[in-house]
Amino acid sequence: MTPLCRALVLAVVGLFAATAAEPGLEQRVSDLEAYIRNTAPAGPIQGNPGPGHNGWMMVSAGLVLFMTLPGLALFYGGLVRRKNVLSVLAQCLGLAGIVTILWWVCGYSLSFGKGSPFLGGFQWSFLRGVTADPNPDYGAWVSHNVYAMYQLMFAIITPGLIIGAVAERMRYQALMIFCAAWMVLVYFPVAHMLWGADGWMNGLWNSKAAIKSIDFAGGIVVHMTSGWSALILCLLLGPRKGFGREPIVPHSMVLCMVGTGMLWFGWYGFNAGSAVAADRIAANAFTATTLSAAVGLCVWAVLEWTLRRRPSVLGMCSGAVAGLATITPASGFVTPTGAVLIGLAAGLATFLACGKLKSFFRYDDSLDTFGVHAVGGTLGTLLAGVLATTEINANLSADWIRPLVGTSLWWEQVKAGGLVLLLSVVVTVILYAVIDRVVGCRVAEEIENQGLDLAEHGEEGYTH
Amino acid sequence: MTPLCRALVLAVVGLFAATAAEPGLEQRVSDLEAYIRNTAPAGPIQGNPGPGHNGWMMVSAGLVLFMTLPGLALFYGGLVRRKNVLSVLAQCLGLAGIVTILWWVCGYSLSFGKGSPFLGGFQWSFLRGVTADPNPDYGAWVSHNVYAMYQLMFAIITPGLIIGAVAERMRYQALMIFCAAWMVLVYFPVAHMLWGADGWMNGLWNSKAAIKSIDFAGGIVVHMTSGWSALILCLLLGPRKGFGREPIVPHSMVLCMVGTGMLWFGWYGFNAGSAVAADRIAANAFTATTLSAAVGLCVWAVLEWTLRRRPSVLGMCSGAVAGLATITPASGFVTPTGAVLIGLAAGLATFLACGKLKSFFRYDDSLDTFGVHAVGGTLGTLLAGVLATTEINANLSADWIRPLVGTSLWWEQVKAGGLVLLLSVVVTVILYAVIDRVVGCRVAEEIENQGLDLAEHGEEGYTH
Amino acid sequence: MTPLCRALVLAVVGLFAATAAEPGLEQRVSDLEAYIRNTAPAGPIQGNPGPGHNGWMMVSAGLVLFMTLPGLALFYGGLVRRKNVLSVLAQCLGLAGIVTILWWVCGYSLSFGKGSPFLGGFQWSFLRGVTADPNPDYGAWVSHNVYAMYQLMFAIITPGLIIGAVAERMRYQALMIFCAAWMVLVYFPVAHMLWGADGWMNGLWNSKAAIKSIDFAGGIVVHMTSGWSALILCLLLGPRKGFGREPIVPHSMVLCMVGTGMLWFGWYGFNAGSAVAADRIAANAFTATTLSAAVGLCVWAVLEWTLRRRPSVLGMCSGAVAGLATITPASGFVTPTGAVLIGLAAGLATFLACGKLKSFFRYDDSLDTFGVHAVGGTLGTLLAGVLATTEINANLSADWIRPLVGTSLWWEQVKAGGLVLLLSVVVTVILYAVIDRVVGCRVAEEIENQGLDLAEHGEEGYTH
Amino acid sequence: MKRIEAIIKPFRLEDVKTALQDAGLVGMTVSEVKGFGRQKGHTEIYRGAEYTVDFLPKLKVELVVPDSQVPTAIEAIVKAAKTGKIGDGKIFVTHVEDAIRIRTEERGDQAI
Amino acid sequence: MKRIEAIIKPFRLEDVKTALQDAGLVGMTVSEVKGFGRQKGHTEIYRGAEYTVDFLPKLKVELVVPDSQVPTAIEAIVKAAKTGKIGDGKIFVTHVEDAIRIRTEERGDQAI
Amino acid sequence: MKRIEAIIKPFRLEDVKTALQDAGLVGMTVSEVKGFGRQKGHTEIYRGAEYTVDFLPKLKVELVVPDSQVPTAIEAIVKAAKTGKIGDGKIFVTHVEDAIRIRTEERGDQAI
Ligand SMILES: Nc1ncnc2c1ncn2[C@@H]1O[C@H](COP(=O)(O)OP(=O)(O)O)[C@@H](O)[C@H]1O
Ligand SMILES: Nc1ncnc2c1ncn2[C@@H]1O[C@H](COP(=O)(O)OP(=O)(O)O)[C@@H](O)[C@H]1O
Ligand SMILES: Nc1ncnc2c1ncn2[C@@H]1O[C@H](COP(=O)(O)OP(=O)(O)O)[C@@H](O)[C@H]1O
Repeated sequence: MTPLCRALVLAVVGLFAATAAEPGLEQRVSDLEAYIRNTAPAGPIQGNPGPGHNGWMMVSAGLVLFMTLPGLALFYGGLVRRKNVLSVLAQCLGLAGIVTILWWVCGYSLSFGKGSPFLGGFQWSFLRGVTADPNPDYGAWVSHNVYAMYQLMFAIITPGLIIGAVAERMRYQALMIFCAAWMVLVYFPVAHMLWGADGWMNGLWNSKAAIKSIDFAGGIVVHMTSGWSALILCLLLGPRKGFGREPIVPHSMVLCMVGTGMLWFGWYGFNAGSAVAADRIAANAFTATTLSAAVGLCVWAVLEWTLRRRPSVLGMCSGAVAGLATITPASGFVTPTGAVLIGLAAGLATFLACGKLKSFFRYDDSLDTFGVHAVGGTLGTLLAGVLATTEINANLSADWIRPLVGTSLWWEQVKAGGLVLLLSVVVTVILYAVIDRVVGCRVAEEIENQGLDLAEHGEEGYTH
Repeated sequence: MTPLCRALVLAVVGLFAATAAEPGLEQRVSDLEAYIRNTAPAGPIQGNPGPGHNGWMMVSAGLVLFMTLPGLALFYGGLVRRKNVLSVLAQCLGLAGIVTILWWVCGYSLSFGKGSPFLGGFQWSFLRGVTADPNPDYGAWVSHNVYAMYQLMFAIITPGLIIGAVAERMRYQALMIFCAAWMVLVYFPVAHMLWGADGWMNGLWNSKAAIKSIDFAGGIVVHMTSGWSALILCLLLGPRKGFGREPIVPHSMVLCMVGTGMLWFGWYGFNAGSAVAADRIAANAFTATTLSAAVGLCVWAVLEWTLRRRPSVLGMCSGAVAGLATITPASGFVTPTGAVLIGLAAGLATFLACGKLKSFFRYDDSLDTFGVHAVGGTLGTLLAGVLATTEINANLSADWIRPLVGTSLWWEQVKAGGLVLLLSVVVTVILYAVIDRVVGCRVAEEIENQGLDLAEHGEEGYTH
Repeated sequence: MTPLCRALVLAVVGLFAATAAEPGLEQRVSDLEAYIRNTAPAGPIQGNPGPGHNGWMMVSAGLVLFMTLPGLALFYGGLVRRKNVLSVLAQCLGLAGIVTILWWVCGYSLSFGKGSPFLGGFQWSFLRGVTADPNPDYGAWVSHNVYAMYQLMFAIITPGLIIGAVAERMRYQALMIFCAAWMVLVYFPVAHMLWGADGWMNGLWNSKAAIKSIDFAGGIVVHMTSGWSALILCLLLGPRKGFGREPIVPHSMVLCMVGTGMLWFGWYGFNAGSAVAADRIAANAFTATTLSAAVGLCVWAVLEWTLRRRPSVLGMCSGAVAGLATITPASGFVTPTGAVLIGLAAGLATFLACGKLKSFFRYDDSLDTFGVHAVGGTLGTLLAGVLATTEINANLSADWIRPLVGTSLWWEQVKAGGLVLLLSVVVTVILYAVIDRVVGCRVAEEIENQGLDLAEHGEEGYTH
Repeated sequence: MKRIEAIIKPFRLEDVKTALQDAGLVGMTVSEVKGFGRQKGHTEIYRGAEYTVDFLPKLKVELVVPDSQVPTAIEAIVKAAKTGKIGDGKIFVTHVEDAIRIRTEERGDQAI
Repeated sequence: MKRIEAIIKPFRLEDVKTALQDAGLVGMTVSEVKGFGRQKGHTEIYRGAEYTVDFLPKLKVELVVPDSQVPTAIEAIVKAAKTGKIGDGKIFVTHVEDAIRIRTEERGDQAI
Repeated sequence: MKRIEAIIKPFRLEDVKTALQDAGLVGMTVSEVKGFGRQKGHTEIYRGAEYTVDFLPKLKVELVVPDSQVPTAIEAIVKAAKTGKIGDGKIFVTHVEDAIRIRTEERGDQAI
């Protein structure tokens, strides 16, 4: 070997060493691109949350909490009579407290931990092992504990929706017990089945799901469970004293409208946040959410204008919330035009449900939890099956679900929705029977006259 | 060739292959750095939104919506009499609905699509082609549909500001029709001229702009258009019954202050969000916004303290909003000290406008849309021309605008502002004439006495 | 040399050139990874804020402002009598104005600029040199001016907390002067000592700190300073007229609850934002904050239920805020289970303080600033010393503090807390004496009867 | 003419109104008042501080009727407002010297 | 002394106050009330449920005047409160036996 | 029976209530009113527009007492409500013809 050749050999060997490191660099760059693309990293960056996604999800979690406290509390609180306003606020606050503790003890684990297809296990009880590292099952770049907190906020607002149907007459204690039990018997299993990595109906992520349904942000998990349970609960509880005989009108439409604005604002965390990333899908969900809310609002306004010459604030608020609830399961799957269609359907269906259905069957769904959330959630679940497209959500291209998209996906939705509806109804009936026997579900007539605030909470909403 | 040499050759060829990939890696790293720097990528990552920027813009869009619902609704709603509070809320809600639908149909396309220098085309009607991929004309790392939604929120609040001048006496129907037509005739063209990539007055981005004006977050597009139209509209409509004779006082300063807090909070999305990235310029806009708001607040407080010994909540709220409105066009261009100066000027000018001008000319700008927004927006537009600096906003270094910075930029501002003022005034006069003839702009006297809430919306704000 | 060999040599030389660039690429990739990991970059990307972190911090800054305007304003405003509601709002607004101007003039510089261990210098007065580039002392990837604005929001809310103790009787002018002076004499030094890069008690970041205490988001800096000063101030001021003799009850529990919801929501910016990044530590703080708030809420509810059969809205709000205030100093240091323990302790201690201590000593801490914030902040400061763990916050592994973690850290906390307590008390006594002499601290009895709103601000909260 | 002033429990208003209407009496004026009497108040507790609230929400219904209708009116109110529990309220009757309908300037029994 | 109680439409208060002042009567006490009478109420619709609201907002103006000023007062009120539309309200006159000014303990006509 | 109607400053309510209770009078009905009289109102300024607010918040305390207790009641109220400053308010006494306790249908002095 000439010296030159030797030098060359050494150089090349050196270079080989360098190129040996190369794949490392390539991998590291790919992982950084994975951060942008929201795909899972494979190199040494693994285990780190990505700031853009993580920040967005913390904001989203905050927004979803804001939907309940004070959003929903005001939306509902404004609609009851002045003497019961604090009872609604107390229920929202109490749920935030109790559900959080349940979630910490076992709720998150039962909902999102691996276990059977029907319910998670106990591996994450007390949030053991739920650290700031991402869990790629749920978000490649979002801290696992942020995801757990984000999902907690959903778990808080869901039973909160039930308040609307039983307001002004249910005992505080009974409602808290009902909701705690309902979380364990309805919410945790349903959340697991639809959203758990190994869930029985999780068509989007679980290739082995028996029912391949999709639920982007909680049409089934949030709105159907709570809405149908609410209907049953208000039927069992009976109407408020004076219902249909005396005027029972909102004590503050202003509060109700403020609550609506907060709900809409927070709903971006709810829907766009359900992408568990600040990515394309989140962007699509953001867009769909906005359009459906506005169209729902307009449908109510136009119908009221046409039928009664007076578009009302409550009508527009109801329409917006209906649009939001209905787009929820579909928000990350549909085009802008799809969202407009869903908003249209949402407005029409809930207008009829609140106006005609309720007066026809004469049940007292105090603040229309059923008329808005169950009707909207059910409709949206179905329409998500019809209008979902892989162009908006590339995850629908997974080979186990792609064949269904645009064909029979709606049928999976019907199956999933139907089963969850059944479960909600049955559990509600049983829970009501037990709790009514043990502690009594309804306040005494005297208390209903006087208002729940003083009797159950020892306070008044306003003094002069 | 010796075997060694052959080996060497092969190795080197292999290495060449590797180095052939190299420029790719370099490009990919540059693109990732472009994400940090908010510059446009050129490699395969193109077409992806960047999570940090995208997340921030979704938050900003949400914040700007929050400014209207419920922010502005409360700010204005608190200032009217109790019998008209819902009419204000209904107007804010209605605009959110109608403007969204217009935006979807053609508004976004006419405002931001390419077309003539004066108005965009129809290529993006129904948001066709507005996907989750960034449009580098408007944001290198932000989903195009997120940008469209972000801009929608501006389009909603702008006509919302007009409400303040005509509150308590304009027919709901007439106002909705006026605003819808006004969006098409004033807002879409002005937004296009100032902010469209090929806009006639877009000095910042369009090298061919005839007028090289700058408007960071809407001094001209938002505050001048609405503020000057509001003045004309309230002149044409005439004063409220009893104006100047009876006390017409805010029914809830508490709501007004809550609205102010929400506006301030949301304004960070408005101003810092106008960087369309979570970058340096956003950071500068955030800082300027805070300082101007606080200084505006203090100016009102000090003036009231000096002149009347009693600094009022409404005064401080007005000062803060004045500071915010005035810094808007300048927020991404000026130093902290520039922002303090603008806050000072804003406080003084709006204090005089609301206190002296109005009582001198005796027009009934119910809630001071003109006094705060037109005056603030006009002043801020001018001051942006005077105080803008390339040190705060590097985009001002583009060769077509740099020569103007610190010299004659203010004159471009005067030209742009003047023309838009004219357009706003003329369109308002025409629209008023037509609509007043066709549907009637003012409610019947009986209804004005009784309050608009009952007559126009069939509801009451509060019951006992 | 054969032509082949020559070619080879050239190739290798070329490759060497490429590999010479290599370290550059490696550095650039490392820096991008540093963005993900929130460590300081070393290459050419230096000086750029990172979008994910920067966006999150702008949101956090907005959230902390939202805590004061309108959060705290409503939380406190709802608890006073109707005739004094505006005085509370005016105080919150006024502080936002004055503190911002102070901050701009010298506050930020004195708090966070380098100087003595006890107080910063004037290098950053008027925010000179505080640009959009990150200052690695405080956040590797966050614009320095965003950090300055974020910290401003803390500086605004801290004196705001004092309002709660002196509400309904202190002169507006006196309170504003007191707070301005208090900022200079208490807040700026304490913020510097605990959080300044060269602070005397900054155990987390300053290896030379004399007292190695930790305060994640302001147990000492925010809650102890304001809470203990508030106690002294309300003692010196004396009780409200009629205190203990007439019912002095909240005029709107609804507003109070709305404020609580806003505080909770905003507290995520306060605590998780204190990581100055959207990183693991932020995620941990987010989780701890949620758990402690919910547990605090439940503790109050259960205690009220047990002792009085009626869990109240005010009780649950107080418990939640207590949980939030107490977790504050510990939020970025403790495990979920640690947070639950802190929530428990917070609920118990503040329940006793508000219920027993106050009635025993008969001081009139109008809205329980001491009972909630001083007690919570002090307790949390101590518990942070006991429960902090390196597993949650890797920064505790720095060699100067690691030996203390889990051993004697609590003693550092006691020392720091004790000294700050002393400083707060002494300064408050002196300031009160001076201001009372010069302008008078307490409103005339006639004004206290009539309400502060009319006399001091010339407005009424609500009209009919 | 007599002025009948009835202090009643708020949730009885609808019934009282209907009863009066059924008795042919259509005019009345209602205001929100706070009553203090034998009926025990309630306690409200705010962060451990207990307050006894003696003043309870009541409604005051006033109607002016021709002398002849006083018994009818009283009877109607009593029947509709009575729950039998303490705090049901009172009815006071006073003499009215004149009544004027503003719109028409009619006077006396015509006016009511 | 007589007590004059006028139920008027809320937006007429300013005019009534001015008219009374012009007539030299400066004392009065006003309260918010809900009136029920011949004037038709309105309907409110909340999500399809229609409610007829019979009780309309009115203001009650009370003033005690020396016997001699009763006609002046009534005239002033009628003139200022009349819109000619149904629901303008009523004026009731009752006899007052005594009046005391708390501040001075003056009695009778002096006190008002 | 007499009806005693006292217009007082709002912050004196507790004292008046206690004074009446001490005098053995437990029944009363209170309402919020706005008073207009010799006491000067205040000005409110909203963005430079000044409004003189003549109507000041007052409370109206009504109680019906047996004739014999009228002086006691008046004395108690005057003592408790007097601050000596203008605007302390008035007391008006009118005759009540009948009183009925709704719960028991008792009549006259028994009923109050
Ligand atoms: N002497 C009185 N004068 C005026 N109002 C009275 C008087 N006594 C009672 N009231 C009113 O009647 C209401 C009911 O009276 P209360 O003594 O509580 O029960 P009851 O009517 O069953 O005896 C009180 O709340 C008060 O408003
Ligand atoms: N008999 C009555 N007693 C007391 N108040 C009455 C009576 N009749 C009417 N009013 C009051 O007067 C108001 C106006 O009466 P209404 O019959 O509607 O019109 P008008 O005064 O034009 O006849 C009612 O709303 C009610 O407050
Ligand atoms: N003639 C009157 N009729 C009815 N109420 C009156 C009359 N004069 C005064 N008042 C009431 O008494 C209150 C106090 O009266 P004012 O003249 O201000 O002071 P003072 O009682 O010290 O003379 C007024 O606000 C009003 O509510």
